[in-house]
Amino acid sequence: MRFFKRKNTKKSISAIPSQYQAVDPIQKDALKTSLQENIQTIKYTLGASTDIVFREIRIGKEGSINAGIIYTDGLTDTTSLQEFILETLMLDIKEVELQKKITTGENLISLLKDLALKVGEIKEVTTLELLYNGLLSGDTVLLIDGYAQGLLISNKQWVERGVTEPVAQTVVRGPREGFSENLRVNTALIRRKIKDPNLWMESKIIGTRTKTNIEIMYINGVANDKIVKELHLRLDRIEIDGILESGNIEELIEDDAYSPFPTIFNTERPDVVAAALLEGRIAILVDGTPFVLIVPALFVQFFQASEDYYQRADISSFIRLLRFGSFGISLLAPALFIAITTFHQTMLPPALLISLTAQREGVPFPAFFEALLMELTFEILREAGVRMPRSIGSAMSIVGAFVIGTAAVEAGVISAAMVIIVSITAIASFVSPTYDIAIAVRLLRFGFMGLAATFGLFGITVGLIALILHLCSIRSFGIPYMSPLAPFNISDQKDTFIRLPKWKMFTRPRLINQQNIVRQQDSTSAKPQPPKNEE
Amino acid sequence: MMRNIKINSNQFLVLVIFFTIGTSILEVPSALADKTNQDAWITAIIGTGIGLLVIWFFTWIALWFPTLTYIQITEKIFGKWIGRVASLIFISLPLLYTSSLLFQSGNFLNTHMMPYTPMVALNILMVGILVMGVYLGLETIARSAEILFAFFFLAFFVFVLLIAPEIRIENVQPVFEVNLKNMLQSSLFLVITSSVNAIVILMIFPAFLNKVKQARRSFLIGNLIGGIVIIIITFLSVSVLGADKTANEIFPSFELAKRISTGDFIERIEVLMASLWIISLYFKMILYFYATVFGIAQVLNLKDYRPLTMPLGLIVMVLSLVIYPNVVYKQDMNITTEYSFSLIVGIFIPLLLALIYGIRKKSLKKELNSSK
Amino acid sequence: MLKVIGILLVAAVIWRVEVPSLLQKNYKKELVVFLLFLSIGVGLGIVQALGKPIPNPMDFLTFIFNPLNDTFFR
Amino acid sequence: MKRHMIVLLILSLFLTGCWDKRELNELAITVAMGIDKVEDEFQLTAQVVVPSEVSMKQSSGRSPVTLFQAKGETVYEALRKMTISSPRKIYPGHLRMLVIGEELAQEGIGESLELLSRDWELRSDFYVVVAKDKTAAEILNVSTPIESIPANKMFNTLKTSENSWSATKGITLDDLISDLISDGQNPVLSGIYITGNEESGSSKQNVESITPSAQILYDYLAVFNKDKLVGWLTERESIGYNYITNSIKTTVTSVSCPEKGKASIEVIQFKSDMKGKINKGEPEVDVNIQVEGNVGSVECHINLKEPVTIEELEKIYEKEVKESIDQTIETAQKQYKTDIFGFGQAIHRSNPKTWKKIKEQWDEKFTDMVVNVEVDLKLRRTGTVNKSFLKSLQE
Repeated sequence: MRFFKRKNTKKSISAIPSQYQAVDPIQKDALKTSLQENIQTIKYTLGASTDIVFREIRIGKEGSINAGIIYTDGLTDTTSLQEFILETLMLDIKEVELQKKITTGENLISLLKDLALKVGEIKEVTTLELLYNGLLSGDTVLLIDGYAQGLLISNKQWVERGVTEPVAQTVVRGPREGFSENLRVNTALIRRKIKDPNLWMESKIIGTRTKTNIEIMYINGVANDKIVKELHLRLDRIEIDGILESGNIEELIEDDAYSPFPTIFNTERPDVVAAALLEGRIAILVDGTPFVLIVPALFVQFFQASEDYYQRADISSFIRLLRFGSFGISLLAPALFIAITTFHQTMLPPALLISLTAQREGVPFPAFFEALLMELTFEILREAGVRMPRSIGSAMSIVGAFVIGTAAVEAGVISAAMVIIVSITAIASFVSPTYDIAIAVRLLRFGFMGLAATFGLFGITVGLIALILHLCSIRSFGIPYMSPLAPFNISDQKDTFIRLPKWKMFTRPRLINQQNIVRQQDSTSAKPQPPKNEE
Repeated sequence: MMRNIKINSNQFLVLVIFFTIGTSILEVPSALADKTNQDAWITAIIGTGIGLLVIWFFTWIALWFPTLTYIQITEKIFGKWIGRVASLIFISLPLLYTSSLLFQSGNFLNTHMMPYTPMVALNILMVGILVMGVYLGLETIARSAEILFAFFFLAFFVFVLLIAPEIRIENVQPVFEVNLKNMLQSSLFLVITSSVNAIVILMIFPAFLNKVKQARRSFLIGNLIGGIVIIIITFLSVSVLGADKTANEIFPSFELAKRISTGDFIERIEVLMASLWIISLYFKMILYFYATVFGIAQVLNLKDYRPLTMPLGLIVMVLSLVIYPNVVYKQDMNITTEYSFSLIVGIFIPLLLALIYGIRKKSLKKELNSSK
Repeated sequence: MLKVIGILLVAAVIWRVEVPSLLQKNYKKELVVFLLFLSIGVGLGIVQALGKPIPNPMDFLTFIFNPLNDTFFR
Repeated sequence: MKRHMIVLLILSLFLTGCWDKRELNELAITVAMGIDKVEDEFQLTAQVVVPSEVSMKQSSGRSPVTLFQAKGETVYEALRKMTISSPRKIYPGHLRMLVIGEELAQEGIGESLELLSRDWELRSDFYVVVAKDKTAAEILNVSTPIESIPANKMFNTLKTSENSWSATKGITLDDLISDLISDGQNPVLSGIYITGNEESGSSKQNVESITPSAQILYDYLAVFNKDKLVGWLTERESIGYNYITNSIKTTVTSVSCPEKGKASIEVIQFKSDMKGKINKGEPEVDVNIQVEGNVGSVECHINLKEPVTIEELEKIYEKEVKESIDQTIETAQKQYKTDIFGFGQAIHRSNPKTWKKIKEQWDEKFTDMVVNVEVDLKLRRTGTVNKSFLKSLQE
């Protein structure tokens, strides 16, 4: 409610940042000319952190120039440090008369950078803040006595997971690669799919403490400029100490914070991101997580699996309809069961009514409570299954199946029909291709059960109207969430409930993309045509 | 005052269809069959025709000032004070009819599905989503109408298909037994519920539409489609149930749904059909309620109508409980006082408006030009 | 009595939701109209909850339109 | 947004009254109801299912249904009074059969049906039948083989016999009421009666022997004048009735062969058209019946290979059916004086103006109106064989 909302916003504007400014350890002052002084400052600021290595060397023919090398152990590639930095400085340029050059007025730092160091990415820094940023993200710092400048030499390397098959979104047909935790690897995976110069990336650093790298990626000219601008605005508004996962970003920039429905899509599949970029959407990559965010995300998007586009169109359409159906089942099945068996018994066929009644003889709970109990049990089981170590998981599912399926019914505590309903609901909820939309339903289901238990089908109808009103009221980055269903758009129906063959998709989704709508220029040549039979 | 809200003509079409079908789908067959027996469906056709004329008249009025709502038009033409009085009379119509429909939805549920649930409880739930819808604004209402419209028509189509085998053509014979005068008289019920009351839509049309010319067509087509639905329902009621039973049932189309029995399997689905009527009822109700809330805000020149939504929801709720002490009273009111009220607000005042507009046309044009 | 408390509770919720934002935006007129309608609503609600009769607007209209009704619709 | 969700949630919490909630095991599922008139009061008998006995798993061998009875001045009162003896509330939503006692039927069934048409819970798709020579309670008291629930047995028997024999007619409450309220049409209902020893009919042993000692059977049609029972049609007349009112689906009719013996014709397609007209100021009705059939069996010596034989058979059939129809009409006109065929409606449909004039004296007009019956049979097939083996037997 607004009551809470307002208080929070006030706090986030005024109180939090000032608190951080007070304790902020990073001084923005510039580097000094004295090497010793610089090293002392750095040592002081970083505390006695044992993973920071300070190495003082002397370089030049005369060995008269004092230099300091600082790096973070574990984040820096020590081999390349030795080969390309230490060796260069201490051996290769031994014969160069550096002292002379200095006196002729040349800047030694630029000199080293331009002539000596055999490393790809080198930056000059003059402030301590930038120095810390580089140092703590794995760069090697080179300081030279007498210069209020330093070099950030990029030779990051740390242990990481390679590109593996995505776990959360599996396919039968389609690329097997998934994003990893490394931002650069992830951008590379996308770049490899779209070799368009218009594929632009803009980076940001968010999190006052974590300094997490974030890339905004879109195809210039295809993506809607307004949405790009809006996204920048929202990202710039974030003032928080840490971003650990893209989920953090998602919560901070989404449109409707209280809605159970996700308004930002996430995926760990590069092909999904590439497809989204081609449709004119915008991807947000966050360092340290394989989950990439895609905006704007619409309701129907959560029912589209990447595989839909790799399989034949007809079967994909069928499967997609199946998903929408399952969504309905997993949302409404227990509620409908409650409504029909406790309010509208007339709806049941006579034989079914009698058999259901016979099952219920001796069941001590009202149907609503019975359903609640079973649904909760199932939720507990599911959660337990996710958190348990894999080896215990199978044991648990046996216990669960036995307790719910057999024992409860045998004991007459639960009617067999209810077990069937709960199982159907559970299975239906596993069908949805994205996890986010499946969990949105989990909570709503209980609401519907409550409505059904008080008002029967009328309650469910009212609940559905309220749900649809809600869905129609939210937007994702200015795009109505329910589009292209509402506002209805006939040309976008080609990829909503059904998927038309690729050669029929001439245009990009209309609302997301307004300037560059055409995907395939020639509509006649798109359709595959066998060569004329010449006999 | 939230001027940037615009809905497109498709959404408007859907809203008009829902408004036209609204309660009519439940009540019209019975009202028409009461006097014109098996010719009720012809009466429905006549009613729809007259209704279209009425709608055309409304759009004609509305298009004098394509950026103003009906209340603003009234004030412009009648002048500030008389205009306000006329507007208040106008607003009392949707206010009263929101409560009336609320009573009807509660009454329908009480009669056919849940006789022991107090009507207050049912109405509270309904008012809950009414307030929610109006609060979220016209765009949201229009969009959800689009989605629910798909459900509605799919189910309606299935409904017609399933009930078609039960048609006994003897039930509608002899055709044209009733004379035209009786038909015209009976069709008044349909004309009033579906078309004359649609004057409240002038609170949306044309001010909130992005393409006014197209929207005018939508208005007429929507009314026509709604009318066709009612004609179909009336025809089905009479041909399946028979004229006498249709006239005698309070909600004949519910009785109709009870007759569905295809292959001994698809049967007993009347409760599902009832959900559809709840949906169409809801949209008619919300259009009335929106007109009420928005109208009051506009007469009083408020910057935002939203704060009024919940208090008015409360008022409408209470009114729905007192407005009709019983069903018989309601049915009597439907064809006497509500006729008069609707005709005064929906026909007489607009005609007056047209008269004065004709007289003051030139000065008004000047005024409008100078304000630009 | 329980019903009255319920109505007051609902009124309190409505108040809580609307008044602060109206005050914040400095909408004076809106606030006055809002309070007027809220009190009408609460008043009617309480009278209804206590089982006292509320004048029926339909009866009033019937009174006005009676001559019209009698000539045309009866 | 959130606000509304919360408001809705709070509301629904407030409202957890569950006024209309009924758990399945709080219902006494009533599958058949009987109404009798006993000493100026209505006696209501409800046949209620014992669910645990019907489902396979838990049955303990007791009777699958049980009867509850109550009397009251109105049917509704009796229905509610039944809770004196029934542990659960009578739930009539799945009613299959309504049995009306003959005595009550003679006095008039209108009053007792009024409740049933008004009650929200009843779906009016159950069959209404009249208990012949018995009270409704006695009929409902017989246990039945194959279908363990007697009401289902009655329902299904009526349905099958209506479809394949056509001497009965399943009339639902809807049909009955629309017949009752419309001018120029009076209702008929199927009759039901018990053969054998009805004393032992209610006990379990009744179904344990191969030949049940008491059995429920359908007798033909009960004729009503308005809502009062006035008499019964014979089997032949009942079929005749169904011929006229186009309510035959399939049936088998035996016809006499040109020489001695019988043949039977199986009706597979049937259409009967009723047209009213005014001839010299007097109402007349044409009934035009078109039948397609097969030769079902030949128990006489005719040569089915001759086309002439088929023609001959057709002629005989047409004549005999016409006779039986004429007889039905005569019975209705002369004996019972009630328009059960809806001839009045036919006149209404074709000549609404004249109908208005003669509506009031329709009962008299009906008794001496002219009905022209046309029967047209087309024999299509002769089954799987050509010539009957009886023929070779003879030779």
